[in-house]
Amino acid sequence: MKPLITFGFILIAALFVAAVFAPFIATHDHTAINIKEAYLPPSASHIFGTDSLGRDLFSRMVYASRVVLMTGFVAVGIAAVIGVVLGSFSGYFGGAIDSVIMRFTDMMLCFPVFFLILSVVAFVTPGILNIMVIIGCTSWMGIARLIRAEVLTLRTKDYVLAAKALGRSNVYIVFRHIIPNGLGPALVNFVFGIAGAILVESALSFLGLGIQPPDPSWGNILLEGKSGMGVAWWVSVFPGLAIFFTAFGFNMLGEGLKQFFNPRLKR
Amino acid sequence: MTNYILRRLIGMIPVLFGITLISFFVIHLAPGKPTDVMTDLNPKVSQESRLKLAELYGFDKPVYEQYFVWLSRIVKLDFGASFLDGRRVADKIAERLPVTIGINLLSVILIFGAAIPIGVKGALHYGSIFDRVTTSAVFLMFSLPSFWVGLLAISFFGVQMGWLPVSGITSLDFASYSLWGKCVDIMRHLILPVVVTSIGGIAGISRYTRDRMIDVMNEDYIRTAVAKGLPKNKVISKHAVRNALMPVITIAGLMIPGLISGSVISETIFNIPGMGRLMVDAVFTRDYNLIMGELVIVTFLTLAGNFAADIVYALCDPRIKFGEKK
Amino acid sequence: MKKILEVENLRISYLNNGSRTDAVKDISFILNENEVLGVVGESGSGKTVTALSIMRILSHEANISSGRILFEGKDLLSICEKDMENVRGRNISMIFQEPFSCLNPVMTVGEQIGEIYRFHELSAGCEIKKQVLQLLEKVKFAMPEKTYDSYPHMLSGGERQRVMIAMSVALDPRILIADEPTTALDVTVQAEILRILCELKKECGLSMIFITHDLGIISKIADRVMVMKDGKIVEENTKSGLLSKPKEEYTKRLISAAMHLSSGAAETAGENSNAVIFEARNVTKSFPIEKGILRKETGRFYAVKNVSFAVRKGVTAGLVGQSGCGKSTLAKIILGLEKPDSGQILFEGGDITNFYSRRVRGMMQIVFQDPFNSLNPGMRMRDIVLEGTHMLKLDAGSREDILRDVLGKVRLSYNDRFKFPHQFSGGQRQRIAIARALAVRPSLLVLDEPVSSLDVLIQQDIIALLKKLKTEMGLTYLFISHDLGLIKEIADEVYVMNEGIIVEHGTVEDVYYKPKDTYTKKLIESVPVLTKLTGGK
Amino acid sequence: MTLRSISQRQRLRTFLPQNNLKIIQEAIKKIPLFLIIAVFFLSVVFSAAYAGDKDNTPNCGDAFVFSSIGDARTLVPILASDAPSSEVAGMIFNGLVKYDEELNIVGDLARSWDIEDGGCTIIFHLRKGVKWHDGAPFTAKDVKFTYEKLIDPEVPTPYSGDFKKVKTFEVLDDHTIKVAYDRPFAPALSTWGMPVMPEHILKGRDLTKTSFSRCPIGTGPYMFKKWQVGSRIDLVSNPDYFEHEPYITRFIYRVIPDSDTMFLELLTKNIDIMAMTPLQYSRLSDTRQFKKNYNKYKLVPSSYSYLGFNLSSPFFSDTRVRQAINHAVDKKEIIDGVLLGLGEELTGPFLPGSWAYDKTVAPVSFEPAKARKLLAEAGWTDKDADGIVEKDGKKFEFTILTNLGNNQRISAAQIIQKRLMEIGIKAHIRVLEWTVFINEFINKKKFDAVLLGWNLSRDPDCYDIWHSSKTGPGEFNFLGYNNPEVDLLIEEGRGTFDIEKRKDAYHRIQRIIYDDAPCLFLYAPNGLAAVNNRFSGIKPSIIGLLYNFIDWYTPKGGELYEL
Repeated sequence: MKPLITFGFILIAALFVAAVFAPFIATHDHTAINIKEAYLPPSASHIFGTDSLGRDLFSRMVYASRVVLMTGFVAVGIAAVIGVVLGSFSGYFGGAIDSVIMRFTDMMLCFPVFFLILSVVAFVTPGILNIMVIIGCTSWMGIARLIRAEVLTLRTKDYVLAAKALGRSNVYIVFRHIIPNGLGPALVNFVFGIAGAILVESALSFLGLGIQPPDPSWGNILLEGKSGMGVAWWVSVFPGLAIFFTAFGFNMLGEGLKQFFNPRLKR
Repeated sequence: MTNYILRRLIGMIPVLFGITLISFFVIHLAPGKPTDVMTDLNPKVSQESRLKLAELYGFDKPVYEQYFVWLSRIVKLDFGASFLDGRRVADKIAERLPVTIGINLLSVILIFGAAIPIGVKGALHYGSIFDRVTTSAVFLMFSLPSFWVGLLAISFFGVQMGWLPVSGITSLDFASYSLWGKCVDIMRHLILPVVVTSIGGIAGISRYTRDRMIDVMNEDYIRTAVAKGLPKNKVISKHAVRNALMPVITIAGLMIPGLISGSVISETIFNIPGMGRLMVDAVFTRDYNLIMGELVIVTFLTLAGNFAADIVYALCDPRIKFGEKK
Repeated sequence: MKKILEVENLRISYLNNGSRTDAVKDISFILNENEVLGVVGESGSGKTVTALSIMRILSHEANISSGRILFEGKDLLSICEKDMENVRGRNISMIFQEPFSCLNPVMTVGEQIGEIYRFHELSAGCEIKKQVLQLLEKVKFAMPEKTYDSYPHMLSGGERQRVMIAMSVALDPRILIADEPTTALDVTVQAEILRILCELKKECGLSMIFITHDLGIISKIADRVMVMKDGKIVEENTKSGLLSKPKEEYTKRLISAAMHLSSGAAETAGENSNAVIFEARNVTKSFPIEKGILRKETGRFYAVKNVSFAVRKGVTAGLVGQSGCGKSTLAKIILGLEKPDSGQILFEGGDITNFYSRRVRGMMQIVFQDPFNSLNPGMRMRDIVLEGTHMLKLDAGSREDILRDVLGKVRLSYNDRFKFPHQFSGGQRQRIAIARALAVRPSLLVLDEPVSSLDVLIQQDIIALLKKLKTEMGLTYLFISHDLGLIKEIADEVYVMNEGIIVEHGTVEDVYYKPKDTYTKKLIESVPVLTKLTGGK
Repeated sequence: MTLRSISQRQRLRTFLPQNNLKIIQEAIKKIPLFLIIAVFFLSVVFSAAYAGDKDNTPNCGDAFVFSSIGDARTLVPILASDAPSSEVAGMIFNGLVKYDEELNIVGDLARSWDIEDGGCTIIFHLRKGVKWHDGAPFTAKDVKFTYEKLIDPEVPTPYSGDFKKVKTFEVLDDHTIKVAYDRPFAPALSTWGMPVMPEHILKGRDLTKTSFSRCPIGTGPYMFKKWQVGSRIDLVSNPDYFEHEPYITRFIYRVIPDSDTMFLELLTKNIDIMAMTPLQYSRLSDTRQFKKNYNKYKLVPSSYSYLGFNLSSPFFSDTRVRQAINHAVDKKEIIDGVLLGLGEELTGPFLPGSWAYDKTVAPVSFEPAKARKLLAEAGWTDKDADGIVEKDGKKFEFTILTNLGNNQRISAAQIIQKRLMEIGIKAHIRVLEWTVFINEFINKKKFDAVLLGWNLSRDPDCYDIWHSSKTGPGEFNFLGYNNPEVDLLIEEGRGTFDIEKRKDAYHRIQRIIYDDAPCLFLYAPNGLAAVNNRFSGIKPSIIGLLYNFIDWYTPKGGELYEL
């Protein structure tokens, strides 16, 4: 599986480069509207062609990569933080705390999350930040359960008992022993989560609730290209491929990390 | 066994109650009420008649009071009427639920039917070309935005090739078909939506199965089985697969919320009158009764699904005693 | 004696992440009919790999570079998989070490055994059940009917090993390979299993390859012995020949270590009446058993019942008992990691049952059994050892001194301090755990089975180290183990524990030679003591 | 008229461009939607006049598959405030009067009418021998019942406003009705296009809960057959319809939520008619296969989009600033960019092509230089040369609000944003979900500028949008336009039946409003439709396509669906 993972890694690196150096990579000003150049096919001057308002698609895609990365990392970051904290505490302390947190997690798992996103996004102005927060707050349950399972096994490990015998406080133990060793699987879930968040954003954009123009995001560019598929295939093909390669890259990265943390898989 | 079931059922009630509480308040956060939507900026309807309408539907009362009114009705299984067209919420959902559940059941069958063999074979031939190809193919399917795939599929199969109908679940003269004709017609209509909805799910399940399989193959009892002289395929089918697939059942339980809420996108693209579409319209028109009705039903079915998954898991794994702490 | 199996210049190597290591370096040996070949060696000596290669069930990283295994004229390494399947179970069968994970958890015992008959198409449906029940009786199951329908997790370790044995002799194989079948079991259960194996050998005319690291067992049941080290055969001879006149140096050291452990020269410091440093008075600890809808308590499982004992300064107290007798729970209660239901705990006279002050906590430390679990894999050695020193409010300089001093005591090199646990061997890790305990200058050190998962020779080093430390730092030990020989060697007085109760207490002499309690008697008899054979004391 | 306009879901544009199948909530003024619909559906002006001309007698048969984005909510005509409900109800019911092809009001259920004492009373003479679909005779009692329901406060109908102006409503005999108003009310006649409901069925029943809404009984050319909620409604022709039996036997109303899927259904001939987007009309459908099966129609605009300024906001209270912005935005560019040229420029609040529109009002020229000069005059100069003009310390930076789901308006806003930047005005764009937009911003006047649109009905009376009395919360003059002269002209225009006087008043209104520029009139999109070419008898007119639907027929052998 080695080549696939390195391929995934390269994709992610490329995405980061594009996001960070967007102003240098973009060939045109991504906001410049020029009706005469609407729906130009990919050519030397416009690598990915132009969209319905004559804006250079390649530059918009490059700027959009910033939005996409932010959506992914912030959203899943929030989910990871909530998940790790709730998971560790419910796993470590057990008893009442554990059952309360777990009941709440089950409840959130049964919750038709897409509707929550839909309702909240529909009512709150659909800006980038709102979407990230909402996606984040509704996808932490997986990580919480994973961490709780990890912590339950870690809690019985001898080095935790030894630390207690050495008189170290519970908080020290959680942050020094439990969380560092529990982070491995959380990191794997984090990476898969990013791929998921990117797809959720593109789905929301389809319903018009994603990131709103004029801010570019692969989701809303793809949506714009959807109706012009017959005429301008490139407006929908390139963002679709971009979403695909990014999600694919993150999945491969996740697979690689998983093998790193669970050597038996590598066998 | 029975007291385990009882305990789980008792456990479900607070969860159901909790979800309805959260969603009721989340929805009421939003500005605008259904009456506004109906009489929106219509000069004919003066301001005071709009307020009267609000009273008629009880929107002027504080939110928690409305919640108790709603709760008292729900307990009597009366979901109330939709504000849009006055029809009973229960009827509206009853029309749409079978369609969504039907499609989602088919896609679950397709997902498990495709993902499990891929996962098992991938684990057995770990690192082989088959494993690499299927892993990347499966991730490819996971990463494709579904509405993009949907439209491409329709325009290719529906329009260029003309093999499959473009959208909807029945063709125009459906009524005049024979029973067999009707089944074939519905099947032809469902092929594309089911495939598109299940494409995303295959990746998750196959990866999960593959990891479980690899873990199980390293277990000692597999080595014992081989040492007993059992042929390789018997060892795999009787011992390995059975142990590896049990956790996959719980995954099926967790997929239900996504499925039942219906893939809004494929319902829009394939023009299928399903639960997802119903919810989207309800949210846009602030149809509180419909939103809450649908939430309660979706949550209930999800809880039932998880519960069933747990029961099946417990039946398969003798180590789990119902309720007793081992 | 007719030769039944012959192994010629077998060479096996393992390939993991690029590097190739030779597990077995060109070994050749033969197994005669109706003979028990004992294979002795430490972990990593290649004994298990050899056994697996005979059955050809090596994992696919291993590759057999050369050699032949001849059985009934066929080379087992070259015949096709189909034929090998017929050999396995029917001609050669094998039992393994870990009884807990060797049976498929989701299939009944009857099904797992019956499966053998079905696949070798030997008999029809109802016939199979009868045969399985017969087999279960053969391996001494009191109620075969009940065992037939029960699942593996319902059986004890010993019972599961007997099921394994039943499976292996189901088709009357000619050779049985046993890979440390009793190592994970308690002493009393161990004796029973060995008795069953001997009966089966006589009854079915089995020839056996018995792999173990315990020379005691070898002396009991083996006919010929083969000593292996680092993939080579060091020495091979008849049992009596090898044990009485070992030629190789390594064999001599193995024998002396085993003799030493089992007989144990009792250089106890004799009865002395130093002050009592730690005392427990009728301590009881129980765990709830929950059943029913709301998980209400339906009963309580008493791990420790009304235990009282005292530890005197400078005197090593030994606590002996089989697994599940509550000795680990007691250890945790002593260190305040578990709250007792009732009873008092006194330390240097003060009652600390409910409150362990920092000072008290610093005075008592613990060392655990499993070297892999007792160190945090993510921390460097230096931080692990100094983890306890936060209480002493020291500046950096004096912390380094403590580190240097303690590492010196446990003979670990100072410049390894930035390494991670996975870069150390099992023995070194246990030394790190000891260093961690010593860093806070404890007066009482509780050792919960500190060496039982280490090889014999390394056990020897650690025990010697502990003795030296005791005299040097005036430490008091509470040594907990299931190995009677070990306790005899290191402990001054002995407490014997069974199902939560201390059944006997006294000096090493009284308990070993004049045991009063019946349980202690049975315990001492079942230890395969090497002395009997070599005509020692 | 409601503001919903081409909003809510992408394009709520009715497939019948022009004023044909007008969306109910888009009906601008007094004229109830049904009058408009009735006119376009049922007027048989041509066939009646040339009764004799029966050369190729059209034969009955075939089915017509209609496509719409949304499903109907209720088929009780006076409750139907959404487009789909009114489209279907329009096929099942008749009003007293309707519009003919040249926009004249002609009789429907009413054979004729007399206007007396200066336009204050109208006497309708009802057609005899008309039967409801269940066979019961149609009488004046039904009209009285419908009128009473319309003004009944319990019934949440959006159309009660016009009927509240009626002073007295008398039934003289089974076939004559006398309606009296206290003042002459020009649009009054057109309000009686409201469909009449059967009194013998609905007497004493609660209209919001009655099952009638799911299976209506009307007098119209088509009878209700079946309704599969969310997917289709089946109607079948009414054999004894008082004009003549419609030639197309089955009318199927199909619901397809996504416009791209709808276009694919069109390509595979599963639907017979579709309202197309400019892209579909101009680019996607110029394939040989499409032309083989479909004819395309480009029709007169029925709505317009505008950039409205909050006249009480500090930025836009000065007329010169608004005129400067008018010069700075190139309307041609927006029409080409957003509508691919399929729309018309307009210089006033009336539909180009209607009699109330004054073509002589020339559009303002696109001159950024003049715009900057006007801004400077109004005190907005760029002192700190940061590219944005400011006045006494305050930067000219404002937000354009538009509603979710309307891509055309969002693109237009982005073009305007670019053009305004060139003259030093920084415009932000914010897109809001419809209900939030109306309640939190429009009603509470918390906005600088909005990009919205009006769907206008045939009668040009613009009292509700431009009259200064209509600036209360929830009313349409939310821009806060107040021009006494315009107020007078509006009252004059609606107070007389004489077309010439009304035309003169509206032309003067148009000139004044265009100069005041309370909003930028951006574009009036053309109606774009494609109809399967197997149907004959289609005559596109200013009023739309389906007004003579009952005369459409499929020549023998050309049917696509048997019965």
